[in-house]
Amino acid sequence: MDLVEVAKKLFDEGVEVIIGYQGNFNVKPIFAKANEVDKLTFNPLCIYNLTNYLTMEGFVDKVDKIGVVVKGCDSKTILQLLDENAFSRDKIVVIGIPCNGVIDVNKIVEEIGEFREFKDNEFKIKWEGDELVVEVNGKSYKFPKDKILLEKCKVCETPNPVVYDVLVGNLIQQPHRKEEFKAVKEIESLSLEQRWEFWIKEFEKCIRCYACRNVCPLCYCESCVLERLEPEFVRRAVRLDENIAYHLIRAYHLANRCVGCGECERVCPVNLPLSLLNKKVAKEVKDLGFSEFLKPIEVGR
Amino acid sequence: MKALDKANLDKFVELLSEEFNVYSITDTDFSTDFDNNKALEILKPIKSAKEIVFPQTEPLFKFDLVGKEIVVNEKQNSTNLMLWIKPCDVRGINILKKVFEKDVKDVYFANKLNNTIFVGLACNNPSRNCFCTSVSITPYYKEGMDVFATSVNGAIIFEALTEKGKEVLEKVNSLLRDATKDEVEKAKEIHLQAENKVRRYNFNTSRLTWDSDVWRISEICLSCGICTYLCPTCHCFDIIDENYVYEGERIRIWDSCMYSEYTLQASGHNPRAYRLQRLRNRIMHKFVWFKEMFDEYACTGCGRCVSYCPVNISLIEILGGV
Amino acid sequence: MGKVIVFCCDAAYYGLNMVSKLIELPEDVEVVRVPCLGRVEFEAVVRALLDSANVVLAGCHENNCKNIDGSRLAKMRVELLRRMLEFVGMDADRVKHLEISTYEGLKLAEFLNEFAAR
Amino acid sequence: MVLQLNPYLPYPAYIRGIRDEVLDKRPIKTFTIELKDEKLMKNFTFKPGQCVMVGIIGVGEAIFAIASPPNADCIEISVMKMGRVTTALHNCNVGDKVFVRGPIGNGFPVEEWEGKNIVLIAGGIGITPLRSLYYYICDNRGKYGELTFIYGARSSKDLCFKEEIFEIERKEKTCHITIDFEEEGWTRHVGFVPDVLMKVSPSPKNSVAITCGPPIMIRYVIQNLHKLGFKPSQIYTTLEKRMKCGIGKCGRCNIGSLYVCKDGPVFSYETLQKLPEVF
Repeated sequence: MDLVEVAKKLFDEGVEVIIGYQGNFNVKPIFAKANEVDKLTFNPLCIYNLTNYLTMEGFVDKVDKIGVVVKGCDSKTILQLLDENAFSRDKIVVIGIPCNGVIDVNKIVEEIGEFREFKDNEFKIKWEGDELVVEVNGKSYKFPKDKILLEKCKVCETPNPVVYDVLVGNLIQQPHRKEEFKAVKEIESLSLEQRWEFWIKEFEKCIRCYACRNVCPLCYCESCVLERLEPEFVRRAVRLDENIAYHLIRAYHLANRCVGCGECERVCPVNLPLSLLNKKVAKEVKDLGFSEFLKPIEVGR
Repeated sequence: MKALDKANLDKFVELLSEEFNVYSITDTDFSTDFDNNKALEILKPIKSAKEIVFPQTEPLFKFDLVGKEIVVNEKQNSTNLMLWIKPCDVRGINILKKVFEKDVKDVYFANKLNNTIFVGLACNNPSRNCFCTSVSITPYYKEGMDVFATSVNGAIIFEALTEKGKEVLEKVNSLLRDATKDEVEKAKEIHLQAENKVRRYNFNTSRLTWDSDVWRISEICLSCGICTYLCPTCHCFDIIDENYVYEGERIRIWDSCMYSEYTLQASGHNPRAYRLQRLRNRIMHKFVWFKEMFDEYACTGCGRCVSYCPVNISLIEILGGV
Repeated sequence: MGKVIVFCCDAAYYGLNMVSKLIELPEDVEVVRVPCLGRVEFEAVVRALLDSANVVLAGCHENNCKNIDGSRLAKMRVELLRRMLEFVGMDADRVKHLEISTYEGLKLAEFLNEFAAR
Repeated sequence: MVLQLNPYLPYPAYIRGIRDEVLDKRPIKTFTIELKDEKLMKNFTFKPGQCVMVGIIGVGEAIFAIASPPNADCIEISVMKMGRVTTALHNCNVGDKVFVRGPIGNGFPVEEWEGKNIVLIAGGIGITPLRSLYYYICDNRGKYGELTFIYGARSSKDLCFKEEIFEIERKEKTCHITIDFEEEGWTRHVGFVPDVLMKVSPSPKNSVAITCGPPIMIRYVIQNLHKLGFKPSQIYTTLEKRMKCGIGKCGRCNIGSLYVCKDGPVFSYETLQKLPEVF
């Protein structure tokens, strides 16, 4: 069954809203009601982790049953959120989609060059084996997978959802990959001074828009420590040391909770390598022998 | 009209640096540390130019925490020169000027503005998300600039617009030559070409009503501060006291109307607690209420909010210009 | 010589108090008493580090914490924080975790003297 | 009063006196503040209804309505312990330094009201701007018509400016004080302010009604004033929002295209009707 059929069935079964994707080129999340079921799509540009919306503004409490479309990586968030009792399992219907990897839309623009006049529904994009096929304005382009794929997808351990109620499409057979923390090890091999230099250059750019915090499906505290004025752990001034404090605290709060969806790095307008920090914490957490799904208490949250 | 051969660009910047703090475009922002030749090619930095006149963190005054006294240090900052600033960013500063000079003059802003010289560059190659022509400016909008430049093949053509601008050109006079007629013609052509490249939308601000369906888009808004912090016209700020051991500072810092904490009152009441209210406030302020106050849109069409929105919320779509 | 902030759990604080007549703490050592080391918010530690202070967390031995887990958690957190600091190129030795029982006040005081002089 | 060149720079001042108004979970104190510079103090003129920013070094600033009449030689503010700044203020002693910025806002259009009957309706700490207004009217009694005063609080303990209120009650025939629930020894009105307003039912003829208090009270008072025949242009109220700069720049206190700090806090209901999402 394809996504729309599955969604129709779910609406018949009493699901009120389905959080999914819409659009072909301008892909956006959508809170689809039953009459908008046709808008739901899934293509390699569906990059967002939609589970983020489940913890926003008490949304889950306002509806009886909601569906949410998840890729393999996003489904891990659901497990973590359930583990933290963020919402009850029977409120949500997880629509799992096995995923061959996703692409940043800017990468396509970069590869094809600026294309301006086209209609969104005439834009087509899909995986064909190890190639990405893009059709726009009657022309078709092909790109090899390893060239265009997002970094996080290259080391993806879970192309198939780890939790789902309904599955759309077929499970993907893929040789078992293992996260090897390549990028982290690269930084680790630098000397202390070199690392410092690398990081201050990055942290200096930060504009503290808090997009990395807001996009993170696991950052859902009702009042964030960063908004607290007494005690004020992170000052508001945007300076190097405050930025370091902010990013250390953010990464620390996600210790052993971060599922590596990479949204923080994607949304950052000044391109900070945030998942590097998250990965480092993940690596050390493994090394230190924290329990597999960390109860927030272990990191002091 | 004067012209500068691009071969002399390094010397040109060197000469200007003798007298001014020269800022120019880098990939992320306006900085004194820039790549001369690349700066001409970059369309616009990620951050807008408002940072120069309205910095993200700006100390208002210092205080001594022991004696509880205010210490005002009035240091005169040297003149900044903004090289190759784009029309949309200058337009942003013009709009900020209106806000900060209305009724009560904001001295911090005014000082910075007085100490800044704008050497603008016509925009040759607008991008996918640009829509400046739809909010009544063009890629060769000149208002607010001191010197207006156009990059033509191997040369840059200058036009001094103010006294300040004339002084700047005087300073580098040894490098300049008179522009040829061809070059002047070519510059005009480039301007028109660029204008045609920008996608034009028919915005319909009458659809921005209080309980319009448009605001449903806020469902997917993350209420992060990207759009407001990158916007050249957003000017909300917070005033906060920062304490160190014996002294402190009262600083003014950018704030974003997209944060729920922004309007949260001490009593716990929050007039704009929901993302819908906040998104509506932002858009309506820019396109309805600002128009009421100053008779123009608080938008320069730079397209940053469209390009960098994490969930692809498009201002163009909200305004009905699909 | 930088400032040193010491988070002491009740037991370690008591130990430090007992030897206060014997050994004097340097001036720039600030002792913060907490009920249990597990209660120390690590944000406070980060804040102290970035305000250029060094931080010592002194608490019970791991199997001797009255709150069962406090000491173990603190130890893990400090270790994780140290590794993160190292990763961003900061000096990890600016944060120390010490296991101090009520009777080891002298050890702590001596250590602090040494640490502050560093 | 001329604003100084830098609108963000406050005047040094000190606390001359502190009076406990309400002792409760949310205590209210009245602070008498005097500017350090005598000349400035003399020139510090304001209209009833205007506000001041009072700041404490290292903590921050908050906006308060001025409670003292314009001709007083000091600035009085009533402060409820709520957030960071107000808590810090409550911890202050007589003689402590504070910093004052102002006056801020538009104030009541007292000149427009000349020759009219005045109805003052206040609830809780909302009495502060109306106290200023009351004393102004007392000083210029000849210019105004009849005065009706309605004031309510949760309990007799929560009444602000207790002695002054009872003094006013003795002086004015039409002063009504109410508390929300019955109490032993209480002989005056019992009930919510909007209900008392209906009981008192002031005539809308040639009058203006000014109301200030918690948002929910204001809403019902306005409703009831309508029932009594008051036109929107005869009703005035003051609004409250989070404010930082006080001069209409920082953006957070906007209601539509108006800024509460600059265009308010006093609005006629006629203006408010056209605005969205007032409370």
